[in-house]
Amino acid sequence: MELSKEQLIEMYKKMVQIRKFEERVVKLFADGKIPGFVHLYIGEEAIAVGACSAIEPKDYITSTHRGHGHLIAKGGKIDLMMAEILGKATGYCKGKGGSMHIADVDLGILGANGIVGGGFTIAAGAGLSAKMRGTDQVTLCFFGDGASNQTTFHEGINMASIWNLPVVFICENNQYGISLHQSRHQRVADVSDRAVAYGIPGVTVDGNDVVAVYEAVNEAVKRARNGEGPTLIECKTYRHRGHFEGDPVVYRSENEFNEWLKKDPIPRFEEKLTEMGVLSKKEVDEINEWAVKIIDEAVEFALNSPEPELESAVRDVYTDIIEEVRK
Amino acid sequence: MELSKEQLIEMYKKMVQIRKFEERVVKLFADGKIPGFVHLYIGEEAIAVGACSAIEPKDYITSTHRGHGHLIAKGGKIDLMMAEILGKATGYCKGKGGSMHIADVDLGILGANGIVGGGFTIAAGAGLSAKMRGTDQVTLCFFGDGASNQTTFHEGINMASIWNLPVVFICENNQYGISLHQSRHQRVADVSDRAVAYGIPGVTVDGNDVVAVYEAVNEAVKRARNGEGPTLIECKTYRHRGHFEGDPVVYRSENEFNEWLKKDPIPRFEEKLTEMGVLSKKEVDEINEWAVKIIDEAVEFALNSPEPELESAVRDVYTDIIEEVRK
Amino acid sequence: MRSLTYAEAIREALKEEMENDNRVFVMGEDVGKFGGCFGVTGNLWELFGEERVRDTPISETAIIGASVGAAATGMRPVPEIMFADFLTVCMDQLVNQAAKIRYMFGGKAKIPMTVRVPVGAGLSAAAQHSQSLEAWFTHVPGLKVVMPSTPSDAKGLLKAAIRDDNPTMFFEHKILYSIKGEIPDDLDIIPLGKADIKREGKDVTVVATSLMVYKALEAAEQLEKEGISVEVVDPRTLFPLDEDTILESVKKTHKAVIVHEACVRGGFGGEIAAVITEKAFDYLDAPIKRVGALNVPIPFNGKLENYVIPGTEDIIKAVKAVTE
Amino acid sequence: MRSLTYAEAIREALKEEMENDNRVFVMGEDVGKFGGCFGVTGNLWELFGEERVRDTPISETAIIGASVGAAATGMRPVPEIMFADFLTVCMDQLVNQAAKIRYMFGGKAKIPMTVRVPVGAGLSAAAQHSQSLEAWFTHVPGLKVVMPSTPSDAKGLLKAAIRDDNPTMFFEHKILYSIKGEIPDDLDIIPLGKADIKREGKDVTVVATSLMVYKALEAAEQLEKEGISVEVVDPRTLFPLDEDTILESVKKTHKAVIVHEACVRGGFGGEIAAVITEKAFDYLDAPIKRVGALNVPIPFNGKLENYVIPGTEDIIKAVKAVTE
Ligand SMILES: Cc1ncc(C[n+]2csc(CCOP(=O)(O)OP(=O)(O)O)c2C)c(N)n1
Ligand SMILES: Cc1ncc(C[n+]2csc(CCOP(=O)(O)OP(=O)(O)O)c2C)c(N)n1
Ligand SMILES: [Mg+2]
Ligand SMILES: [Mg+2]
Repeated sequence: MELSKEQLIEMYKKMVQIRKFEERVVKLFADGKIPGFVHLYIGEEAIAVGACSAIEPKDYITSTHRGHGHLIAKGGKIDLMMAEILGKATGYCKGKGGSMHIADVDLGILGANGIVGGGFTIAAGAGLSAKMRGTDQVTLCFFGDGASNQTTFHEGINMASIWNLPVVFICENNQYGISLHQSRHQRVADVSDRAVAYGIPGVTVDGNDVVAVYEAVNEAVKRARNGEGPTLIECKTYRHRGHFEGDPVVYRSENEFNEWLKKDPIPRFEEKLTEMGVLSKKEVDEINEWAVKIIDEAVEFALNSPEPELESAVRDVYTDIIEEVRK
Repeated sequence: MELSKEQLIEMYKKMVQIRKFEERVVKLFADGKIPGFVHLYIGEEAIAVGACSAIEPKDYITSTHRGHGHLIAKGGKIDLMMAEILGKATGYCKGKGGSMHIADVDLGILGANGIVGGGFTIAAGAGLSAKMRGTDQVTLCFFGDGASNQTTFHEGINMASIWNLPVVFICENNQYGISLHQSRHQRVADVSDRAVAYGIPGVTVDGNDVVAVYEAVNEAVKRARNGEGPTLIECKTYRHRGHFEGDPVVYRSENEFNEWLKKDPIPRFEEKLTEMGVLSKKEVDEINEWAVKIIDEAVEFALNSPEPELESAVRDVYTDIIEEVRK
Repeated sequence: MRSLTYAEAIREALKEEMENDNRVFVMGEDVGKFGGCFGVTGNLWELFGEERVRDTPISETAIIGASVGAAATGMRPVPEIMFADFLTVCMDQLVNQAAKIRYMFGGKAKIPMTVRVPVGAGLSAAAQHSQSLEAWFTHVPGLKVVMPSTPSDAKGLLKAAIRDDNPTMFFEHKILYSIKGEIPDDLDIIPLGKADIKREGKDVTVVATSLMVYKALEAAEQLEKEGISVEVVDPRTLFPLDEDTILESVKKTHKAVIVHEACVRGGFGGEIAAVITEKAFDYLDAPIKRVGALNVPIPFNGKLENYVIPGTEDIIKAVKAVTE
Repeated sequence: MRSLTYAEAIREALKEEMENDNRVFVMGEDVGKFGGCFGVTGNLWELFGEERVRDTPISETAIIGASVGAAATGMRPVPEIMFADFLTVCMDQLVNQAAKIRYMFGGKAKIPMTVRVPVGAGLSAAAQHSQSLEAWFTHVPGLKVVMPSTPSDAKGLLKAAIRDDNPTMFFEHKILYSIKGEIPDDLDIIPLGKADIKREGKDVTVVATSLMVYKALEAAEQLEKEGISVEVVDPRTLFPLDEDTILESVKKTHKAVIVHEACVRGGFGGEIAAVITEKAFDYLDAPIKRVGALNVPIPFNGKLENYVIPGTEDIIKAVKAVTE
């Protein structure tokens, strides 16, 4: 394993940060503080963190409706995210995007996306752009098992494959597309089997093992930077929450849920790191406290932030035109 | 081989019929008699004929922009087709559809289609319908190599696979999507490799060997009727003409063309049948003459047919509304 | 008379049509045991089983494309697209296949299918989950377009759409799902192409669709107090459009305001305004005003969203502008 | 002054912009060695190589989606969709991604891309290869919509669109590709949002787009002989729409006819009619007439096709109806 101690700790911190973030969102949502739909990443943290640990700040990611984890893993700012989720003027999108549309193009975060599968072709385009501009930037494209049945999966990966674009397609197979189990939405057991259709490597890894994810993505990123084209990586995982907050989750069994809880990526990684002597129990606690503190600050920032001015609603449609205001 | 002598002769006749039909279309187009775009099937006859010989009149097909061969193979009426291609009131679509939209739903021909990949999901729907109505009807879905990169390929085949629908997807891999060689539009050498992505059987056959096509499709049709779901069959072939009539064909070599001419499915089958003693040279000639005669009659029918009345243009939009006429 | 929510009325229509005709079936994402993203299909899965209340992959292209194939071969599918915004993914199947097959085939096929689609803003669901895209479909010959505002209209029109032999877009407003309304005991089908005058008045005609009917009625009530008598006409179906009822009303009031939630530019309001201007010009005493969303994507923040979509105040202002 | 065909003028604009700015590139089906289905990209592939004149698979979703991704990360793609009819396949990438990303991201991205699309009937190409779908895109805030009628407009507007930082739909009429026109020596860019008066007149304003500009000019010539003076206004861009020029003209002539090739119902003519009715009502002396295709899919047979799409005679009739 090539990961340094510092890197491992950094990864653990990110995972905890995501978990704490999401746990706070659960609470804020329950308290009626968050409008709209929120889709939480709890249980899947190892994927975003493992994957983003294998790339550099200059690289790109495309995210999904379940995007908080990806954004944090890629370096997105917690306070601006929280403010956006609460719809505030100080948020990443000035309150116009919300949870499903957070982006930070300067950090290479090409946006969460409310359209399932929206990222595939955008990622191919970012890859094409990097290639044409002669940089060695790589794009990671996150998507769900359900998204692998969308039009864009097929066309986006095909395009990336024929042009050898530097894109890594990362499937977060959490077994369900909303209520539909994978076995009912596709006949393959492994989404990675679909790589064959594009003549690219496909691998399946334990998505609850952050190091396994890192290693697979790291390998794929190397290939991509070398001009060897895209890779399809499937990470098996499970979401702990409902599809969105408020989902009564009638479609899966208690038993299945409990089995997966045992594989929770955070305690697993924690155990590994303490066993390896990378972190002490005390350091673990400190990290957890630190993470909560950052969230506390972010929430405070968000709650104290102003609502956007009404007239901001008509700005940012075009770069050069403001059409009208409500009279 | 389970094919009877009668069946073999029938297949040969159909192939000749298609060839003569298309050759006449070449001429009519050159003479300025045919408006719009026409895409010819010369060189690919073995596929439509081999495939349609494996199904029954009650079964369905979906066709493509290059549809004349499929329609004839499925029993479409030559005179009504010719009249349609010439835009006459007596044509299959009353002159409203033309070459790209000929259909005969009563014969199970669910239409040519001007949208590349338009057939995949329609075929899945016909399969679903057969299943829900409790019939054992099978649907054959013809499509090109280029179409295998369309959105609909992915979603249509996936849906058919998860629901075990009685559909056979038949790729006519003629190496090109207009000017783009297969090697430049996808990384797989065999389109049938993509079957893996849907957990269904995929096979590649010599598309210029009518018996090979028949056998593969026959097998797939049996599976489909048995409720075992779809199959993807790729038939390697080549179109002799340009993409459409008028195409200067700058994108392929003389040499490649000549190599494929040697594999022309009709002389090959002819040779086989005469060798087998199924047909004598004389019978072959008679069949060719018969085919030309039918075309002659069809052309005469078409040329002598009236143009549609102008006001027919506003009919057939809805089953129950005629909105307006030009005043 | 019974009272049902808009969602219940739709479910009841589906249930009755499925009972009456075993060619009718429902398919879409999470319409089965989950009961639909907005709960509309509810218990239909229990009543009719998973064959006739079909959960699909997240494949709008296949949902609509397969509906076309099934409809062409004897079934009567009622697919659901979870949000109108996702119609962008299956436009080809709707526009180039469903709408045109009959015509292209010279009248020798029919495509009896009804596409149910939730539209509209109001849930802070932001730009990709809040659109009202009905205008596009009115520009596609071959499709019918229905947009009911009340539970009983929704029920009666949905039954008519399902029995109709043509492909029909059926737009339901998310905010209306929980609204209650009376269902007449003798309600069966409501024919497509008949507008309904939701309120009679004599000074100005307000043509409003879907959720905007309620806002128009609210505006009418307030305006009444100021001595302005507003007639509220709900076209209910955008195609066929009951031009007669709209024109009659305008000929009586001599003034028109058109309200829809979709953004104004390129919206169906332009069509209605053009029809009135062409066919009742001599009766018009004032400019026609259109009220709709500002021409921007729908923002996430609820206050911004409210600012962008048209409200009762905007209707009142427009009415005053044409009556003063 | 040089004379170029519409197709040559477009190619020249592409060439100049690709020379000026190496972020500009072309991609689409058969745009390379084949030179484009209508020959528009021609020899660009020889001039710029296959990296910058990219042949794509038959994957409209990927063509537009990848353009969005490339545009968001510093390139300026000019994708081609072979026929407007195939826009149905990539609506999501246009409507939910290209058009909305900037807004959804709070202004922190820009998507400078220009989608070139042939529209229109006249080739007996039937219902799936003949549509004019521009109206849909005017209903999508975030997109600009350009529809030039002459070679010099095409050249100047395409250059402007490519330099514009917003996603722009650029609709070219197939029948116009071979039409010749003069290119002013000093032509550089023509700003988006400026209508052009193609002919001055005083009795009636005809607002016409694309190919219909020529038919309107023909009609004007014939009507001149009958003593009716027609002003032909070509908006050139549908959004931004130069309302001022249209309204000025109507204020002068007091009558308006609107002509487009797309079918009338739900077409952009409704928008223009509504704008005039709202903003120049007091100047209007007659109903506004819209002239467009009949509300049917485009039929294959050339005579039927001609019957369905609007012709000079139809414009003359409409003008007479409003001037008599
Ligand atoms: C095109 C489209 N169809 C449907 C939806 C509604 N939707 C949102 S998330 C979701 C499930 C996605 O499943 P998956 O890709 O497995 O991701 P997960 O939610 O499991 O992370 C669906 C159907 C959508 N947003 N976009
Ligand atoms: C969605 C769509 N995109 C593009 C086209 C234009 N077009 C018509 S046929 C064709 C090539 C199809 O190639 P393939 O599927 O291999 O079939 P072939 O023509 O070789 O039989 C193309 C690009 C179309 N009709 N529809
Ligand atoms: Mg999932
Ligand atoms: Mg091909």
